[in-house]
Amino acid sequence: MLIAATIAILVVMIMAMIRAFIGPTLYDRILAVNMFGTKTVLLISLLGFLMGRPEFLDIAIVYALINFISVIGVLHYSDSSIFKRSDQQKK
Amino acid sequence: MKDLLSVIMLLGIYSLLSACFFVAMDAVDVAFTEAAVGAGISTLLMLVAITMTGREENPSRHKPALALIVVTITGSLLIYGTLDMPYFGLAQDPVHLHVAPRYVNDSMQEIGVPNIVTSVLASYRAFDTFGEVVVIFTAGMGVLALLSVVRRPKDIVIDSSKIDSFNKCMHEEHLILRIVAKMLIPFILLFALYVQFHGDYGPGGGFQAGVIFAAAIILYTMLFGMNTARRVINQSATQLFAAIGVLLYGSVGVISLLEGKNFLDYRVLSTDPLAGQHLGILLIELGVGITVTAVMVIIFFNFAGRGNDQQNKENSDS
Amino acid sequence: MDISSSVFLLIGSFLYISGGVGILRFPDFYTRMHAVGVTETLATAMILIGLMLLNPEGLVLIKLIIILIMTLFISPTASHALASSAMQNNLIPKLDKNEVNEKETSSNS
Amino acid sequence: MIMGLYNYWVVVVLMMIGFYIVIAHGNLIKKIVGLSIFQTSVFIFYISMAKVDGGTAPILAEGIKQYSNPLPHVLILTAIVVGIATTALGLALAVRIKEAYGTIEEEEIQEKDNLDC
Repeated sequence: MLIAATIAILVVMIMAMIRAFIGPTLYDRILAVNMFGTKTVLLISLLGFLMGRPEFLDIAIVYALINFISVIGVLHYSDSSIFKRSDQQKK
Repeated sequence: MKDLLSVIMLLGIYSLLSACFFVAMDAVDVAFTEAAVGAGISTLLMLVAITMTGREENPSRHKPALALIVVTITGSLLIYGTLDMPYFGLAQDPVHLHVAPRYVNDSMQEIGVPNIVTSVLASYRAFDTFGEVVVIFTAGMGVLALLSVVRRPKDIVIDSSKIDSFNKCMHEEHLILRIVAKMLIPFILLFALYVQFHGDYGPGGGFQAGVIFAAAIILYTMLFGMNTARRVINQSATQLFAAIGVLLYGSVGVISLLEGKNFLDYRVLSTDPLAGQHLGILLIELGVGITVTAVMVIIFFNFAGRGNDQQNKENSDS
Repeated sequence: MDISSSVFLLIGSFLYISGGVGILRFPDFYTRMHAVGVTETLATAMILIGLMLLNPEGLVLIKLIIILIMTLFISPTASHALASSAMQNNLIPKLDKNEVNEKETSSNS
Repeated sequence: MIMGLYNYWVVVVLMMIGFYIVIAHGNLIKKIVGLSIFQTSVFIFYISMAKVDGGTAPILAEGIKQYSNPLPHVLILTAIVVGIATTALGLALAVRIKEAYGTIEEEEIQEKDNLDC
C-alpha cells in the first residue's frame, strides 16, 4: 500500500510539474511549486518507510518549514514595485 | 523561457527533485542540506537579485547552433568516456574499496558516533571541512565588500518615516502571515538547535543547522521589514559571529597542536579518547553552525538592503 | 491495523490525484488554487495518519505528529497568502458572466 | 549490461544542459542558473557513485550489514553549502554590474566597453 501511495504522489508531482511549465501566470507557477513542496515532504516520509529506516523524518520537517519560507519569500518579492512596473509595461 | 522569475520557480522544483533523488540514493545528510539550501535560501537569493537586475531576459541575437554543436560533441565524448566506468551500485566498485571500509567498520570504535557522515566530516577529514568553512567565510566577506549598503547622510529623514509608514501598511496586509510566522519562528529556531546537536546520531550537523537558523531570521526579515530586523539583529555583531565561528574551529585545532598532537586531533581534549572526540566534534559543529548562520544572514541582509536602497532611491526620484 | 492504515493511505492518494487533476484541468488560477488548497491539507493528514498506524517507534511517531501539525498550519496559510497576493496584483478571476457567455456561444455553435 | 551505466548518462545530459545555458545565453543571471544546474549534476555524479545495491544510509544501527559509501556524502554536503555561498557571490557581482552598466546582457556590456576604449 505504501508503494501505491508513492506512485500516486509521483503522478501528482508530474501533474504539478506540467502546470509549472505551462502555467500562464506567475501565480500558477508559485502554486505548482508550493504543491510540489508538500508532495516532496510526503514522498520523503514514504520513502523512509519504504526503505525500512523511518528515522529520517527530520528532512521532511525541514522541507515543510523551508517550503513555507520560500513561498512567503516569492510572494514578498513578487509584490515589490519593480515587478509590478514590468507587468504594466507589458500591458 | 524569457521570464527569469519562471526560470527561478522551475529551478526551485529542480532542487526539490534532486533532494528526493538524494534520499533515494541513501544520502540523507546531503538531502538534508539540499532541502535547507536549495529550496529556501538559493531561490530567495536569486529572487532578490532579479528584483535588482530586472525580470526580463533580452532576446539573444546570436545563433545557438555553435553552442549546440559544442555541447553535443562534449556530451558524446563524455558518454564515450563513461563506457569504461564501473557499473552503478555494485559493492566491488573501486570507490568502495579504498578508505570507505575503514570508515564504515572502525568509526564506531575510533570516534564513537553512529552517524558516519558526521564522524568523517568532523574528525577524519576535519581539515577539509576547515577549508570549506573558510571558503564560506570568504564568500560572505566578498558579498559584504561588493554590496555593503553605503551609509548615506541623514538629509532624507522624512523619507525614512514615509518608508516606515509604508512598511506598516504592508504589515497590516500580512496579518495572518505574521501571526502564523510568529508561532513558527521559535519552532524553527528550536528545530535548528536540535539539528545542530543531534548531528552525531541522525542526519544533521553544523551546516544544515546554520542554514535553517538563517532561514528563520530571513523569514522574520521578510515579514516584519528590513528596518525592524536591523534593530533586532545587529549587523556588526553578525560579522563578528562569522569570524568567531571560524576562529572557534581553528582554535580547537591549535589546542591539539599545543598538546603535541596533530592539528585537529581531538583525543587530547579529554582523558578518555572517545569523550575527547565527542567534545571536539561538538565544538567544531558549533563553529561551523555559527559561521554558516552569520554568513547567510550577512548575504541576505546585504542583498535585501541593497534592493531596498535602490527602490527608495527610485521612489524619491519619481 | 494494516487494513486501516491502507484505507487511510488510499483515501489520501485518491484526494491527491483529484487535486492533481484539478490543477491541470481547471480554467483559471483561483479555481486551481481551490482544488489544490482544499485537497492538500486533508490528503496530507490522511497519508500521515496512515503512516502513524504502521506502528513506528516513539520518536518517529512524534516527528510524524509534528509534520502533521505543521502542515495543518502552513498549508492553509500559504494558500491564503497566495490568493490575497494574486488578488492585490490584479489577477482577475474568471467570473460567471464570462462562463455563461462561453456556454451560450458554445451552445449556439 | 551496458544499461548499468545509465546513472552517468543522466549526469552527462544534465551537465550538458547546464553547459549549454552557460555558453548560449547572454543574461548573467541565466548563466548563474546554468552553473547551478551544472553543479547539481556533479553532486548527482558523486552521490550515485556512493550508492551500493542493498545498502542503506550510513548511520550505524543494529542489524544492518551493508551501508552506502559515506565519503562522497561528506564531500557533497560541504560542496552544497559552499556552492550557495559562491552563487551568492556571483549574484552580487551581477548586481554590481547592473549598477555600473545598466544591463546584465553580455553583449550590451561588451558594446559599452568598446565605446569606452
